[in-house]
Formats: sequence, C-alpha cells, structure tokens
Amino acid sequence: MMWETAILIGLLFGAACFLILQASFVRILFGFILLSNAANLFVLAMSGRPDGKSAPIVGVAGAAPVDPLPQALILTAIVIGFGVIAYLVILLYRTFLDQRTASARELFDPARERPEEEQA
Amino acid sequence: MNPATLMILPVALPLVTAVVALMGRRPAAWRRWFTGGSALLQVVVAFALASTAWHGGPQVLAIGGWAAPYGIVLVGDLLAGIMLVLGAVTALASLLYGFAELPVGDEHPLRLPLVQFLVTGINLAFCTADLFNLFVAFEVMLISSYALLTLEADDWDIKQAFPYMALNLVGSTLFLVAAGLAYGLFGSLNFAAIAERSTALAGTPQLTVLALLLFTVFGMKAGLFPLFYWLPNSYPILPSPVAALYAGMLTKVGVYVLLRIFGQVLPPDLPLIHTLMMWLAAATMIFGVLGAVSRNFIRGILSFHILSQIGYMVLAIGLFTPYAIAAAIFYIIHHIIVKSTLFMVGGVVVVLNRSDDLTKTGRLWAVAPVLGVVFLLQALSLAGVPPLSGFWGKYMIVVEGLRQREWVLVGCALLAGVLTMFSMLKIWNGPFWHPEAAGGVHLADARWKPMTAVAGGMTLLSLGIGFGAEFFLRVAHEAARQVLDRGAYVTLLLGGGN
Amino acid sequence: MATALLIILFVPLLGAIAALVAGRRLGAQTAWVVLLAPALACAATVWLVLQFAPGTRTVIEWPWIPSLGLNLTFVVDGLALFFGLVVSGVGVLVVFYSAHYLDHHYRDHGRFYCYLMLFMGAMLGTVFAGNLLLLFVCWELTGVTSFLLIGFLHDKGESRAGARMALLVTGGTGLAMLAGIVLLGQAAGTYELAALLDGVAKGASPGRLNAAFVLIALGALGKSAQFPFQFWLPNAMAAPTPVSAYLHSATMVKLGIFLIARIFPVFRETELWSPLLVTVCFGTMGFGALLALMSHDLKAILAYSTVSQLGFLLGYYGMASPAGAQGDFLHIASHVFYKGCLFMVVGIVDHATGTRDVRELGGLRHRLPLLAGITAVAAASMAGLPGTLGFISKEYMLKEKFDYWEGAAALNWYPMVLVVLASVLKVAFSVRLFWGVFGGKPRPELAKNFHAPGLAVQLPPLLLAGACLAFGLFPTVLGGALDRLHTVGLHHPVDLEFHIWHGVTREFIMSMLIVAAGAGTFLLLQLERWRWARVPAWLRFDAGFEAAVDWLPRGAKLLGRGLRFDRQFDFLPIVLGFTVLLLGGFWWRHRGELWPGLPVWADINPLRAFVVGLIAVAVGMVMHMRRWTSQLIAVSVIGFLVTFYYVLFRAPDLAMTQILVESATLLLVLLLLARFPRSAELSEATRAFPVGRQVMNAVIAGGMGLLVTLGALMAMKHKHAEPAGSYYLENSQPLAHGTNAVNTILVDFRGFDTLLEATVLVVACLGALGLLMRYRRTAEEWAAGAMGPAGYGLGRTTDQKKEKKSP
Amino acid sequence: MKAGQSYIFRAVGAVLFFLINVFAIYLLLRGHNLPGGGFIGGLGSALSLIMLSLAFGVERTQGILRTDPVRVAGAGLLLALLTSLLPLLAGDPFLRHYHVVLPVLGKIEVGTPLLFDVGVFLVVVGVTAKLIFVLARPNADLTALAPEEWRNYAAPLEEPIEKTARSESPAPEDDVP
Repeated sequence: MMWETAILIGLLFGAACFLILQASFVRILFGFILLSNAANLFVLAMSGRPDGKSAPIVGVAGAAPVDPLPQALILTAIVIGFGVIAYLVILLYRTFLDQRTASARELFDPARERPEEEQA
Repeated sequence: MNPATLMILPVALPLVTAVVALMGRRPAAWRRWFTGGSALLQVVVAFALASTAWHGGPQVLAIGGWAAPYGIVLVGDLLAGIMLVLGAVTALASLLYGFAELPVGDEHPLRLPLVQFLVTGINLAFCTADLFNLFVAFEVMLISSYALLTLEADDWDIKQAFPYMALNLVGSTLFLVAAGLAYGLFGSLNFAAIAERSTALAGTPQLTVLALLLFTVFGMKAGLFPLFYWLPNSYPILPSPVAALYAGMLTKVGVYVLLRIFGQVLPPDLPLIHTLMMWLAAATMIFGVLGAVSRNFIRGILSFHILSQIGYMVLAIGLFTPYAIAAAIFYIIHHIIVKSTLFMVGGVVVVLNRSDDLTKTGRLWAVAPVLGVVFLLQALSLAGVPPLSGFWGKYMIVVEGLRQREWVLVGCALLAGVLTMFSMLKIWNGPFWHPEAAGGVHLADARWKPMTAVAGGMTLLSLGIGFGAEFFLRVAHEAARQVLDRGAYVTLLLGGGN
Repeated sequence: MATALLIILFVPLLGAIAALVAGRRLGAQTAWVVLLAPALACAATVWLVLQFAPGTRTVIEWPWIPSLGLNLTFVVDGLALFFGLVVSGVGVLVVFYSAHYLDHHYRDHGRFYCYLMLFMGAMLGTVFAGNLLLLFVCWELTGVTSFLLIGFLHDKGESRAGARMALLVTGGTGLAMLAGIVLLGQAAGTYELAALLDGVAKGASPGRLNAAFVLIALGALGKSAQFPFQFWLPNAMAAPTPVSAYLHSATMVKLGIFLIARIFPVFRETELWSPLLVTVCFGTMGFGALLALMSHDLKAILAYSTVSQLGFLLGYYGMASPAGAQGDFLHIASHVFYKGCLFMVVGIVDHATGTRDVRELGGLRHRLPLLAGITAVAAASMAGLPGTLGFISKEYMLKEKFDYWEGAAALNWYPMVLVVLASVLKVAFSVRLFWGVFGGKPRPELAKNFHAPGLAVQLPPLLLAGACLAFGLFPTVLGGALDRLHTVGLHHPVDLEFHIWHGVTREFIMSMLIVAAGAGTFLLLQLERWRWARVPAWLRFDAGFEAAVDWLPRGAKLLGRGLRFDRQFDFLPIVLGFTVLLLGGFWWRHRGELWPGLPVWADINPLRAFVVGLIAVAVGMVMHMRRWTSQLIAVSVIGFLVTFYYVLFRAPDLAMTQILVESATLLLVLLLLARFPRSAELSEATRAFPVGRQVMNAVIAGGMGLLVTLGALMAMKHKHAEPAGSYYLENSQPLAHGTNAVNTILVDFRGFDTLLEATVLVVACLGALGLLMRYRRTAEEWAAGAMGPAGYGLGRTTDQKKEKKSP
Repeated sequence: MKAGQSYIFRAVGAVLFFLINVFAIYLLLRGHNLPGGGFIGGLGSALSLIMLSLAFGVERTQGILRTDPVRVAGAGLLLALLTSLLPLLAGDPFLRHYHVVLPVLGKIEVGTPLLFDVGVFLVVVGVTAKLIFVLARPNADLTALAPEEWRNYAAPLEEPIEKTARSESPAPEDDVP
C-alpha cells in the first residue's frame, strides 16, 4: 500500500472540494483544476507500486515495465479535463460579463432576480 | 456487411454528420437536409440493430478487432437496441421540430453539429461494454449538453449553466474515481470481465463501496433525489427543440446505465443498493412532483416531472425481478416519447401565446384543438390514465410492488400519480381552458402548425405504445431477460473458456 | 351476440367521430346525426336482452395484452344488460333533449357530442367489461370524458374548478381501486370476472381480500360521491344540464353501484363488506338528504339528493344477505326515472327563466303547465307517494329494512333510522322543489326574461315521468322485466313480485308517517321562509378541498424552499454531503473489514513522500493566499509537482502531457483573470460565506478527502492479481507495432477512447465559442416577462428581420 | 495580448516558432515508440502559436494563420474519423489499423495509427489555439470573436458579450406588449 499516494489523493480531493464549495468563482475554478488532478492520481495509483519498475516502453531490456493502462486512461482524462476546464474558464468569463459578479453567492442571491420580476 | 460491423453506425453516423455540418459552417438548407437525412438513416440503423438483437440475440463489435476484455467492445443487445431506436426517433423528431420552429436564416450555426455530438455520446453510452469508454461517452454527452445549454442563452439564463456544469463535473470526477477503483478491484474495465470477476467478490464490502460510488454517479445522471438539483432550473433555459431531446434522453441515459450496471455487470445480490434505490426513487417521485406543483410555467413543471417519472423507473429497477426490470424498460420506452412530446407542446404554447407562464396563457383549446388533444393525451399518459402508454408501466410497478409487499412504496407511486394529474390539470386549466391570454393568441404565426404536426406524430407513436402494449411488453421482457442473463453475457464477450 | 356487443361498443365511437365531422357544418343540429348512435346501441342492447336466456352469463373474449392478464373480455349477463339499458336508453333521451337544449347560444356542438359519445362508449365498456383490468381501463376513461363534459363551459371558472375536482377525486380514488384490483388479481390469480364470480378468490388470505375490498370500495365510493367524497358532485353541476342529467343522475355516479354489484359475489363474505358499506353509505344517505334540504339551487338540491340516494343504493348491497340482493334494480330504475326527469326539468326551468334559485322562482304552473305536471309526478316519485314507482320502491325498501332490523347484529337499527330520516327530508325537499318552482304566487320579475320552452324539449322528461307513473301503477310489468335480468350470484333465485297494494302493513304505516312528517317539515320551513343563505361551508367539504388544492402549490413551494430547489449555491454541498454521508456511513458500518491498518514505514517511498509534502505546502498556499494571481501560481506549482509525481510513477507520456496542459491552463486562467477588475478580487472577502457555512464546507471537504484516501487504500489492498495491463505490454510490439505501450493503447487498443476525447475537445471549443455571443431578446420576448423564454424564437421571423436591417 | 514591442522579440519569436513546431512534429512522429504522440505534439504546437501571438499580437497571428483554427480541429477530427472508418470498406471492424514496412532508412514501420495521431494532433492544435485566441482578444480590447466570425459561431440575433448586457437597461418601449 502506498500510503503517501493515498494521502496525497485525499489531500488534493479534500482541498479541491473545499475550494469548489467557496463563493468565489475563481476559487471554484481552482478547485475543479485540482479535482481533476486528484482523480487522475487516483487512477494512477491503481497501476501498482512503481518502485523498481521501468516506464512502459517495451523492447528495452531492463526492469519490468509498469502497468500502462492507467496511464493511457489518465492521458485521456487529462485531455478531457483540459477541454472541460477551458470551457469552464470561458463560461466564467461570460458569466462575469453578463452578471457583473465573480461570486456565486452574489450571482445566486435570491434578492437579485431578473429586473422584470421585480416589477411584476 | 455483417450486423456486428453495423454496430458502429449509431456512433459513427452522428459523429460524421456533426463534423460535416461543422465544416459546413453556416446554416443552410443543404445542412438541414443532410442532418435530417442522417437522422432518418440513424432511425433505420437503430431499428435494424434492435431487430437483429430481437431475432438473433445480442451482437458484439470489437473495435479495432481487439476482443474483450482488452479492447473496447460494443454490445448491441435488445435493451441497447431499444434505447438506440428511442434516441434516434427522439432526435429525428426534435430535429424536425427545430426546423419547423426556426427558419434557416435564424438558426444558430452550431446547434446542429452540437446536437449530433450529443447524440453520438448518448448512443455510445447505450452500446459500450467498457466502463472507461462509458466515462468517455458521458463526457462527450455532457460537454455537448453544456455547450447546447449555453449556446443560445441570454444574459440571465447563463446563470443556470454554472450549477448544471458544477454538479456534473463533480459527477464526472466521481465516475473517473469509480472507474479507477473498478480497475483496481477487477483488473479490467470490460463489463463482462467485471461481471465475471465480481462474482467472486459478491458480498464483500469493497464491492459495495464501488457499487455505492457508481450508484451516486449514475443516480446523479439519472436525476435521483437528492442528486437531481442540476436539472430543474437548467432545462427551462433550453430552446424547445433541444429541451425535447434533453428531456427525452439525457436522464434516461442515467437510468439505462443503472439498469445495465446493477442488472448485468455487478452481481445481483446487492440488497443495500436495491433498498437505497427504491427509497430514493420514492423520494424522487414525491419531491419531483411537488416541485412540479410548485412551478407556475410549463417548462418548469415539465422539468420537475422528468425527475418524478425517473422515480418510477428506478423504483422498478430497485424491485429487481425480471418482471420489474421489464416494467422499467417499458416505462423508459413510454416516458421518452411522452416527455419529449410534452416539451414540444410547451414550445408550441410559447409560439402561440408568446409565453408559457400559466397566468398569461389561455384560449388554446378553443382555437387549436389539435394541440390540446396532443397535450391531453400525453399528459394523461404521463399521469398514468389507461389505456395510454403510461398506465402499463405504472401498473406493472404497482403489481410488483404489491407482490413484494412494499406498501409504502406503492402508496408513494399512486400518490405521485394523483399529484401528476394535478399538475397536468394545472397546465390544462392555464393555456388550454383559460378564457383570456395576456399575450394574445398568435395564430397567424404559421410555425405552430408544423410544430404541432411533429408533436402529433410523436403522440401517435405513444398511442401505438399504449394500445399495442402487448408487443412492447414482449420486447421489454426479452430485453430484461437478456440483461439479467449474466452468464450468457460473459460467454458472449469473453468466450466460454475464459 | 358478439355482433350486437360490437355494435354496442363501437357505435358510440363512430358517433363521436361523426359528431366532430358534422359539428363544423351543422352546429346545433349535430345532435340529429349523433342520435343514431345511442339509438343503435340501445336497440342492440334490447335485442341482447331479448336474446339472452335469463340467469345465464355469456363471455366473449378477444386477446389484447395477455402478458398483463388483460384481455378484451366482455360479459353479457343480467347486471351488464340492465346497466347497458340504462346507459343507452337514457343516452337516447339525453341526446334528444340536448338537441333542443343546446341551441345556438352554445358553441362547439361537435365537441360536445363527441365527448358525450366517448363518455357513453366508456360507460358501456365498463358495464360490459368481463375483466377487472379492462373494467378499470374503461372506468378511468369515463372519468376523463366526464372531465371534458363537466368543463365544457370552460370559460367559467367554476366549470374548470368543478371539472378538476371531479377528475382528481374520481381519478385518485380510481388509483386506490387499481391497487385493490391488483391485490385481488394476485390473490385469485386472474382478473377475469367469470372466474372471479365463480369464486376462485375464495381461498385467498382474508387479510389480502379485505385490503383489496377496501381499496376497490374506495374507488366505488369516490365515483358514486359517497362520504367523504360527496363534495365533487354538486360542483360538477357546472356542466350543461344534459350532462348533469346523464352523468350525475343516471349513469356515471351509478358506476360505483354497478361495481359493488359486480364484485358482490366476490367480496360479500369478507367481514368488512357489511360494516363498511352500511355505515358509510347510509350515513351519506342521511347527510346528503340534509344538505339537499338546506340547498336553494335546484341543481344542488338534486345533486345532494342524488348523493343521498346513491348512499342508499350502495348501502343496500351492504345489507344484502350473502344469498343475494333483490330489489336493487327496482330502486336503481326508479331513481333513474325520476332523477333524470327532474334534472331535465331543472334545465328547462333554468333556460326559461334564467335562474335556478328556488327562492327566486315560483308560480310557474300557469306558464308551464305541462312541465308542472311532469314535475309533480317525478317529485311524487322521489317523495314516494302512492301511485308512482317511487312508492313501490320505498315500500319494498322499508320492508327490507324491517327484515334487516330483525336480524341479530348490533347495528341493524342503523339503516332503518337513517332511511326514515332521509325519507322524511326527501319528502320535504321534493315538495319544496315542486312548490318552490310551480306553486305560490307568480313572480313578475320572472316574466321579463321568460321565454317558453318548446314541446319537444319537454318530451324526454315527459317520457321519464310517464315511466314513473306507469310502472307505479302497473308494477308487475316492471317486475317481470327486471326478473328477466336477474343475475347469478347477485340476486336471490326467487321471482320478484311488486304490487301496488300490500294491505296495511307496517311498511305502509311507516310510509304514511314519513309522508306526514315530511310534509310537516316542509310546512315548518316554509313558514320559516328558508332563511339561511347557503349550506354552511363546513358541511360542504368542497371549500376545504379547494383550499387544499390552492394550498398545495404553496406548500410545495415551501417544501421546495426547504429542499433548496432554487438556491443554487446550496446544490454542491447537498450533493457532496449526500455522497459523504452515504459512503462514509457505509464505511463506518463496515469499519472492521475496511480498516486499512496503520502505515508501515517501509512501505513509504521517501522521495514520493517528499513530493507529497511539497504539494501539501502548495495546497496550503492556495488555501491561504488572497490574491488570485498568487493562488494561480500555487495551483500551477501543484500541477508541476504532480508532473513530477508522474515521473516518479514511471509515466513519461503523462508527465509531458501534464506539463503542457498545465501551461495551457495557466495561460487560459491568466487571460481570464486579466479580464476581472481589481474590485472583484478585493470584494471577494466580503462575499465569502459566513463561518458556520465554512465549517460545514470544511467538514464535507474533509470527509470527501478522507473517504477518497480510504478508498485508494482499499483498492490498493484488494488490487486484482491479474490486471489487464500486462496484455498490452506483451502485445504492444507484436500486434500494434509500437514499443510505447501507452501510445499503442491510445491509438490502437483503445483508440476509440482517443477519438472521442478528441471529439470532447472539439465540442468544448465549440461550446466556448457559443458562449462568446449573447442571445439578445427581442422586444416581444421582453414583453413576455420574467419567465419569457429566450431562445424560443419568439417573433424572430416577424419584426426582427426589419429591426436588424435598419441600423 | 498586445503585440510585442521589441523587434528582437519578434525575430526570435519567428525562429522559436519554427523550432518548436519541428520539435512538436518530431514528438508526434516518434510517439508510437517513445514518449510523445498526437496530444503532446499538438499541445506543443499550440504553445508555439501562442508564442507567435505574443510576438505579433493576436490579430496579426490570426491573419498569418489565415485559416480558422476550428477548421483545423474539424479537419483533424474528420481525418481521425475517416481513418477509423476506412476498414469498414474492407469489411473490417471500425478502427482496425494497418501497418506497412517501408524499406527506407532502415526499416520504418508506417501505419494508419500515424494518420490517426495526426488527426488528434490537428484537433489539439486547433482547439487550444482557438481557445487562447478568443481569450486573448478581449485583452487587446477586441471582441472575443472577430466580426467576420460572428455569423459562423452565432445566430443572427446574438451580440458580442463584450457589449453591455441589455437587461440592465431595458428600453422603455420594450415593455409595451
């Protein structure tokens, strides 16, 4: 068991969750960036202990290579995560321009309804 | 070409269509013909696959020729076939409805490509037999759904995109963790391999941990209480053709995956999960319908109803007998058609009354009786009035619930039926029966006729499901049998010797 | 026989279609086309009655949904034929009546007759159904079609409310009935009535049968407007009068009675049968009669008297001995005749004078002599005066009550007392009905709006009143006819004999006493001038129901507020908190098995532990820092340290990808931050959540982190011995022609994932591009208000083009 | 991003652009056997474009590129997709790869996986470049999408988000139904 890796994953996960629970959109964005890192590390941990093994390039004499599948999965996940984060960045940009706030708490403040609703 | 090779078409066709439509850049008539033709072809292909699975049993396509459990395989069993047919039909209908709603010149240039990307993700989720590939399929589906959600949003609608995205991002992350966990525990991501290897783990807590995690993830996609929060406020901001597709398909993908994972992939003896499913389903039913009751505009009411109806399907899955699974499948068949039609009707109401606020709409029963009939039939079907399609699924759930002596759950299901009726009456007494419409009735806006025609076509389909329930029930029973036959599934994918 | 049955069932449907087609051109004259349908159905029913051998049961079956045990099974027996006659026969009269009643003041004649015919079809389906599920299907259809009929005049709020109330009550109780039917079906193993009537359910567990009976009875009580559901019937009177005459006197409300008669042989022996029906229904009888007496609206009087009479008819089956009932058809027929007649009369009066309030009417006997005569006969029948069918019925009823009282059980006096009480009241309001409309001084204010009804419209009530009188004078004719319809299992196998004169029996004395007391009551109240304004709300229940219905959305809104449906910044804590509770709770319950043990120092790789320490510091910095750019740097530091971690895990591809992705993300976020004004960053602290919320956040986040750590440890501990990865290592070169196993997986073994992930990237980009332009609401969409749906394409096609071109 | 002020920076930028791209393509080509591949190469190439835009300004860079990066990404996706669909013509399953050994430069194995990887490369380049460009433009006081792109990525009734949102000041005549 790789305690340090497990703790790292938990640490990142916990920190990311704490950040996404904040009011500030920028912190939330950072939270999601960390969250995707944490999940990737979780998958990586499933490839087993790397100690004494080599990278998964075959055909080279030497130590046994590590399990390549989690690495491939993570690569996919990293790229997907990048796409999603990029979308989120632009969504926040748009939200800021439309609603003039960078705080989720203010954005969803019940007192801040549509202008027409106040009239009605 | 052998049928298994065709299995790629439900995924490849929309993908190619999307890319070609994207390269076409601007909306144009040819793009509509092309996409519509492709959607029609997808319907044909889906029917062909479903019929192959119905007559010849499940089909397997090993992508790239790499057989399970190492490569990604697509499995076309009857359940997948049914879902593909439903998806293709709903997509075609919403496409045609969209064509009727907007002239080419006003169309958003990205809408058609994104819808096709969304269909790609949905279809892949139905076919795939690999956990990580399912994750990727979900991502394709979700990112397209974010994109479509915000595509035509205005400055206030955009608010709703963030919660939708945030919750689904959390769900995706948990899914990735679950996929990793599954790889750790089973050393494979293939459904059949997991099915085979998890049998040895049956009853161990680590298996239940994985099952709970997967349940959370798919429960969120399906829209179970209390994970459904992303849905009811975000769907109303969608344009009605897209909303019809979302309402029909997106949550049902979650239900489908719950069915697939807990019916076929994981061992059946997970009593904790089944109990959890049933009670959360009951809560979903009641809270969903109460949410609908509390809303005062059609899209809001209908959005909450999606959730409430999800409760029925998940309740059926939780009851977990072949009969109940068949009920769930039948319910899905019914629900997808009915729900998307109702959203379409909502769109027509908006076109006619210039609003779908119940206090501002009216007079439609007098001037547009066809629309009224369409709504009435589908609303009553949703509420479970016999002999419309919604009744049979509810009936089967009640039968199974009573057989298992789940009195409270059956009571909840029946109560939710009454409340559904109530909220549908709320809509009926607004746009249809109310004598005044604040925004007037814009019958001159000719778009409502073709839009109603599409909704009417869907209604005919739904009537067919209701009156021809025998056929659909047989299909559902066979699909349920195929799903629950884990041994055959493992043999099919991994071969007998493995 | 099957042909006749098909005619009976399908002709109404054809009539409905014909009504729609004809309605456009013919308007008020549509009725004459439609009239054919009930006439044909009635003729076919009569033919069936003549064909069928008394005391037999014929079953006709077509398959429909056999896998649910539901077939199109129809039963032709006395009960079905009796009700079939009532439905189709009154149907003919009602359509004829409507042809004159619904003149050109009304709209949508085609739709009206369409609903009416659909309703009739559903009714006929229900009464002939030979399968309980089929019966339920048709039962619900009667509810839906009656909803449309009651709400026919939907421009009026009371019509909409009445229709909604009727549908919710009958539909809701119908669902209870469904549960009961399913329970019965599970106990008996079939839904087929023929088998059920022959007693296949006899051996089932009594608990299940009792439950099934109570649930089914709920359906019947709801449909027949029994306590506590009686309130929907008076409100359903918002419908046009022909509808009231048809649905609310003769047919739909009788369905409950039909159902109880249908299941009589199945459930008579359950111990709840008698107590439930007798208590509730006779109670309703008295209650309804009281309310009828207290009402001033003619339709309300009739509606409550119907409630009362239905209570009697249902309770009647409750008292019947297991051997069977006897006079039920007599009572039902009598009620159909006089009540249908009176409803039609009320419609004519309403039409002629423009009011239905008894207090405003009076002295019409000179203007409407024929109608006065009709009413006199029908009201006499309702009051049970000698010479009318009502008298025969009442005599018979009293006799049975006396017989019942002589039985041993404790509550046997109860029906007698309530029947007498209700009968007294019935006499009183019958007299009032007649006297209030036709008696007394003529009212000049009525003359203003008065327009005389034609003779034709008075024909149907005349026929019904004539029936009351004729059968009252020659009861043996009716007795013979009803005898022909006696039903196995439901009726005593003895001949019915009705006589006009039994001699001075105790029933006769009682009957006379009732008439006297009723007349006395009427006189007393007449002297008191009926001084109350209306039936008190607490007796009517409908106000309560409407209040509940109004309150429901508000309550739901409150609940939604409690559940945070619209508080978006509570969504994430709810979902994450639920996950933590679910998984944490499970972990805690199985902590013995899932406890990972304590770390062993030898297990921990110092280099990795060092990197973990660095990352922890960086995480602390992210948490602690205030400036966004410094936080971003800390986040990037974490990203680069994770890259290093990948290197330690022997993942060069990952490390390269991570570092490049990290750079691109850094750049994107920097560009984003550059667009936020400084004020947004400065005000962040003031917008942060309060301490309590932050503590909750920390607990949720900590729980999540802990759970993930434990999950990772669990997975490492229970790692599968043969992961699929080794396959790729072995076959990367021989099969996929590449030495980089990760890349061969990506482009070949699992190339499909990669294709789709490229798709995700493209879609993300498209989505981002879609975000960069904002939908601009049109003027019309602004006008649509707060809920105005943007993107629905309102007015895009019309004024918008011009507006766009002009600037 | 404003255009780099320094001439030297621009000159160096051009050279660096060339070098980075060569390296990126090298990473792409060797990916099948050594660490590298379509993603890594694509991201590298995209970063080179970013650098170019640092040196010359976003508008200029977009002008130099001539094509819209989204079309590059679309073409890449289409390439990968067609490569995967090709085997269907031969009756083989989707995404079956074929390999040929070329007798040049020793024995180089070339196969359809390379085409697939090139597709991925193009997707990554296109998407990343476009995302960076649209966020960089507002920082240069431009609308995120160039006006000539509006019709490609927005419906006729949409306006750039950089314009002040209308709902904050609804025109009075709009309230008249």
